[in-house]
Amino acid sequence: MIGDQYSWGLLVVLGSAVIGFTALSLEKDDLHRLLLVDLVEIASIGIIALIGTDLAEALILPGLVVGIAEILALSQIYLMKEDLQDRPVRIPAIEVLQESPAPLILSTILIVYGIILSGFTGGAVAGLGALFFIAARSRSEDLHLLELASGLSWVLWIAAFFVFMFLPEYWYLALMGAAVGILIKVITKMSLMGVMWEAEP
Amino acid sequence: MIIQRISRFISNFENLMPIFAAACAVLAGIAILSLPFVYTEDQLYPKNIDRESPLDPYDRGGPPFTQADIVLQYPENSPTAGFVTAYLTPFSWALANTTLHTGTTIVGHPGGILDEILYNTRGLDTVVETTILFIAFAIASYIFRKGSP
Amino acid sequence: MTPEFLVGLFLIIAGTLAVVFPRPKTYLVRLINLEIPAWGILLLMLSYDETLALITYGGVSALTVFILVRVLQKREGA
Amino acid sequence: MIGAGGSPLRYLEFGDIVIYFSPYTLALFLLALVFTVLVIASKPERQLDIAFGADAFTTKDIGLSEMRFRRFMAIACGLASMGAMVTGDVFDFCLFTSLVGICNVGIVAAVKSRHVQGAAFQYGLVALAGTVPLFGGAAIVAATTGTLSLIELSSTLLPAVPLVVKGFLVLGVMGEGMAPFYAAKAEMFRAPGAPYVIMCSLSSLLIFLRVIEVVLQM
Repeated sequence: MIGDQYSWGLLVVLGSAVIGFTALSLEKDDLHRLLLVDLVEIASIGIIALIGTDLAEALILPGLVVGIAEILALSQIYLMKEDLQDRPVRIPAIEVLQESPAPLILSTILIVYGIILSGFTGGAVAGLGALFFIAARSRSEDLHLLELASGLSWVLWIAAFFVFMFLPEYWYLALMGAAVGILIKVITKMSLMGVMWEAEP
Repeated sequence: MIIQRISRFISNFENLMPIFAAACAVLAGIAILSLPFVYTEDQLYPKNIDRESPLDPYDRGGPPFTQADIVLQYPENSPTAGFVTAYLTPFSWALANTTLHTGTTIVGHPGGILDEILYNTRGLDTVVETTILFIAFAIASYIFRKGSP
Repeated sequence: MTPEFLVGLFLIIAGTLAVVFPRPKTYLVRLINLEIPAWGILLLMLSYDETLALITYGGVSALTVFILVRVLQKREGA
Repeated sequence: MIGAGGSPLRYLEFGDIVIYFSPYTLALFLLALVFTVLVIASKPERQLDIAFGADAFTTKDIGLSEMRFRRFMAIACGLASMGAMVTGDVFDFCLFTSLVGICNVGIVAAVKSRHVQGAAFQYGLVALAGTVPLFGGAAIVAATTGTLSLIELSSTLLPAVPLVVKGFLVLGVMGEGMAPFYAAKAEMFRAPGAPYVIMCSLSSLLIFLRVIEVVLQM
């Protein structure tokens, strides 16, 4: 069943890639280029999704993470290159965001659901919650502490990986370590983004 | 003469992205012309969907703490593959017994087919990928901090 | 072919065109139009029952918007 | 199996991802290893500005934190290219390659010069766009043959990988850092700090040599 529609799906996704790349080759403005690169990333996720097995899903997650990580680094390089680093960012002047408990409730829901999910997806969901909270509350957190937490959780995750490979009989321990490690790692990375908003009070 | 002009065009790094994008567009166009591609039906980690199961899109079989059958490339390299898939935490076991609609939430927990692939059989992928995340954030936060001394 | 699959494919193509030819051509319009092909991909994943990838994609695309809006604000802001 | 790079001497298993050392990949691996050790051991050069007409020169001042950061990136880049040299899985190879790409961006992005930063941004854009043919190619390989392992792919029983998909992989690797996109790196070479900048070009040379073996194997 997947085989019948594979080529049709590929036709459309590759077609969108052709259009996106053509636009990219004609674009002159740097920020527009960044947005268009984001567009062609979508096409690559589409090609992976068309495999349609569990493997496809396991390949989509790394693909997504690579994309967002590089976009973050590039946006920062762009700001430095254009000398826009020191400009203040204002929180969108929406009343809901500033005075009400709405961000608190929303981020709590996201963080709780993310921790229940745990693992990779949970990290992204909970991280979104944390990011939303920090960005809305215009609070500056300690960058070093977050980086330390993320580094430690990375070590936890690597240790779990080696348990899986060399001491397979302790798979249960390794599973818990990996799931928690990657959860903390992704959350802290996403919160770092929130800190970078550095909104003026 | 022409080579000189080409090399001068290439050596301006502003023109780098257009050249690469054009090459990608041409190659994707050729790929479209060479469709259809074969789709091999016996894939690794295939899906089987059981709409009646409480683990709905991710029910890959087996009671907890027994080894489930999953199709991997080198079964001899991962002797414990299949245990992770079948494992349910007590919380998710309770969820599975109450409702039919939390399959994805349950599989998001430690345990489940994706954890099997991401952590166990294809763990090296995830190591590399978290490293990419780490490096990219290191670049971003280094530049960010340099801007505000 | 399920309806989700077909609608997803249609949204991908339509969204790509919307991003490539935004009107008016500003950064913000492009950014908003980027949501259309993203929805197409979400429907594509739904048709293959890839729900965890779907949730992750939802989270990640929201984060991308955060990052890009930050850049836009710095650029457009005084 | 007898691949394009000779028959493997030794396997190292990580679940489904099997790392193998054939004479070809082993040679590339050792090259990357030696250079990474060099980067760890060596002291960075100082760039000199010579004032014309006078018998004087000034040393460009580079901050300690910048040097440390770039050294960290160069070591990470070396490790990533070592991984890319020996991995026996197409998708894993793609991930290692994009890690090399982002490390290269990091090495130059830390430099405080407007011109170098512009080059780093453009190169970063290409590296990001390069992941599209790279991951897309790997995904099509998985769909058409049903496997990602290079050892399986070298057998003749599987359906052939379409030629254009091999092109995707090569183009993706080019995007992550190889000629003709190499020209931009000449701009990057204005960045001071010799061993780190050389790491950029060496790593892209190595991944390009490896992708040839990968493509021939399929």
